[in-house]
Amino acid sequence: MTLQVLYFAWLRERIGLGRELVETNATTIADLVEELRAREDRYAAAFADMTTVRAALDQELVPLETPLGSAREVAFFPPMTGG
Amino acid sequence: MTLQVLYFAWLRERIGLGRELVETNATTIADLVEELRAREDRYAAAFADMTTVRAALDQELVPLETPLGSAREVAFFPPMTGG
Amino acid sequence: MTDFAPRIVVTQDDFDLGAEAEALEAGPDTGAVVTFTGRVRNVADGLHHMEIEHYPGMTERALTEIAEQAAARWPLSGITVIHRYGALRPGARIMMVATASRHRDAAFEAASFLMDYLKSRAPFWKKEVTGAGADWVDAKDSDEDALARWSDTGT
Amino acid sequence: MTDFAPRIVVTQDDFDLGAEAEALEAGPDTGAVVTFTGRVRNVADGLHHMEIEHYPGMTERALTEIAEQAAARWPLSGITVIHRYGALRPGARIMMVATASRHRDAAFEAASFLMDYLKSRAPFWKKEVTGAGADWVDAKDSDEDALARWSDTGT
Repeated sequence: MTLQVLYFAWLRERIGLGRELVETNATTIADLVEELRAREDRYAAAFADMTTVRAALDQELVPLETPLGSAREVAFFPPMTGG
Repeated sequence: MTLQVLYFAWLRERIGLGRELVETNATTIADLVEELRAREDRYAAAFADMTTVRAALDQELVPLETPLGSAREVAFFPPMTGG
Repeated sequence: MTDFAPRIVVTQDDFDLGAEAEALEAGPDTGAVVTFTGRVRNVADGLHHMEIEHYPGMTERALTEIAEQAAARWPLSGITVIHRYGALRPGARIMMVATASRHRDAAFEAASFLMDYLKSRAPFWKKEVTGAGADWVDAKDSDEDALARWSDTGT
Repeated sequence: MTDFAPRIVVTQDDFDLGAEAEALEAGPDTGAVVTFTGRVRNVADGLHHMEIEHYPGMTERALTEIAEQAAARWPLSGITVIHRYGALRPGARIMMVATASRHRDAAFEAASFLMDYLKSRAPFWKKEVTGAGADWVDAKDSDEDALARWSDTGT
């Protein structure tokens, strides 16, 4: 399937782009991370420490083990620091 | 001694004045209340239920048993309802 | 204990919340400003106005003392307390408190503390005037009880 | 659950706290309005500006969901949440929340709840830009911990 994948804050900076279309057969967000990591060093660097990475599926904050299901948008970002 | 005595809210309304000079030999605020009560019905009415009366000595909230000492100003009022 | 003087105002006039908050925001280390505004609600049987009486002299002393307690207890960079008296129509602002701090929790807690103490320890009395007459507002036990939550952490 | 829509604004522009609070005061049964304003503090090594990034679309959803949780939990008559993004200089306002209620405790608690959830659950990220470079602000464990206090009283 084709997913819109978004990156924010230092994940965006390390990967070097804010969004991209990804063709994947991953079943969970964590699987997708593995696929991205295997692609290029910049992804491996961005996803080096997953304790500092959060994910949203179709704009809803979810755990990394969440199945992708029929989602169209996955986002990766560090813990939020608003307010 | 001569005390400035002030009344607020419904105490002021029942007694019919906001302040007066009182000549007294009372040693505590409670003694002063007894003297005032004995004076006239309007004082007796104002001081009928002391659970709803608070007092300040020289503008400091204090218990009714407090000695008058060298205070110059005593105030009587219901529990506060500001804010 | 503190490097600022609390701003205490007892007045018949309305106030400008935005300007008051902005004044507290000034200073390099203020990250958080909390304000509370109290307003005359309409009562069931049609309030004409609220009459607020106070004890000139003691009012300013009591408010200053409460502000100083808050300043001793939380790391604040500013405190403002404004309370009106006289006749106030439904919808009118009655009072405000505002606190400034580096920390949001300090600003929130101090503002809540100021309100709790102001309610039961500052010499103001409210009277509701309706078409049916005038009644002094009774103090609520819950307002007195609210003070208890501040006593266990010591001052 | 509620008879009002929360006002949620995500913007590059500054806001007018006084006007926002006044809008919330309207309505016959609002007795209490609490506001919180967050502002860019200067940091030790001289902050040039703070850069705030957000996730358009998700931001508005997350803020609306947080506001709806607050409205379901406390008897409120209004909620406003405004958060800015982009480059903000020291002293600039970053965001505000405001709550209106009959009851002061509800207004205080709901505003505090909104802040705690906004800090850790709304997709904003802050970067501090100084003469020495640029650093993303780390999330604080204490911000995540702050959510725990709201979980025992249920929604």
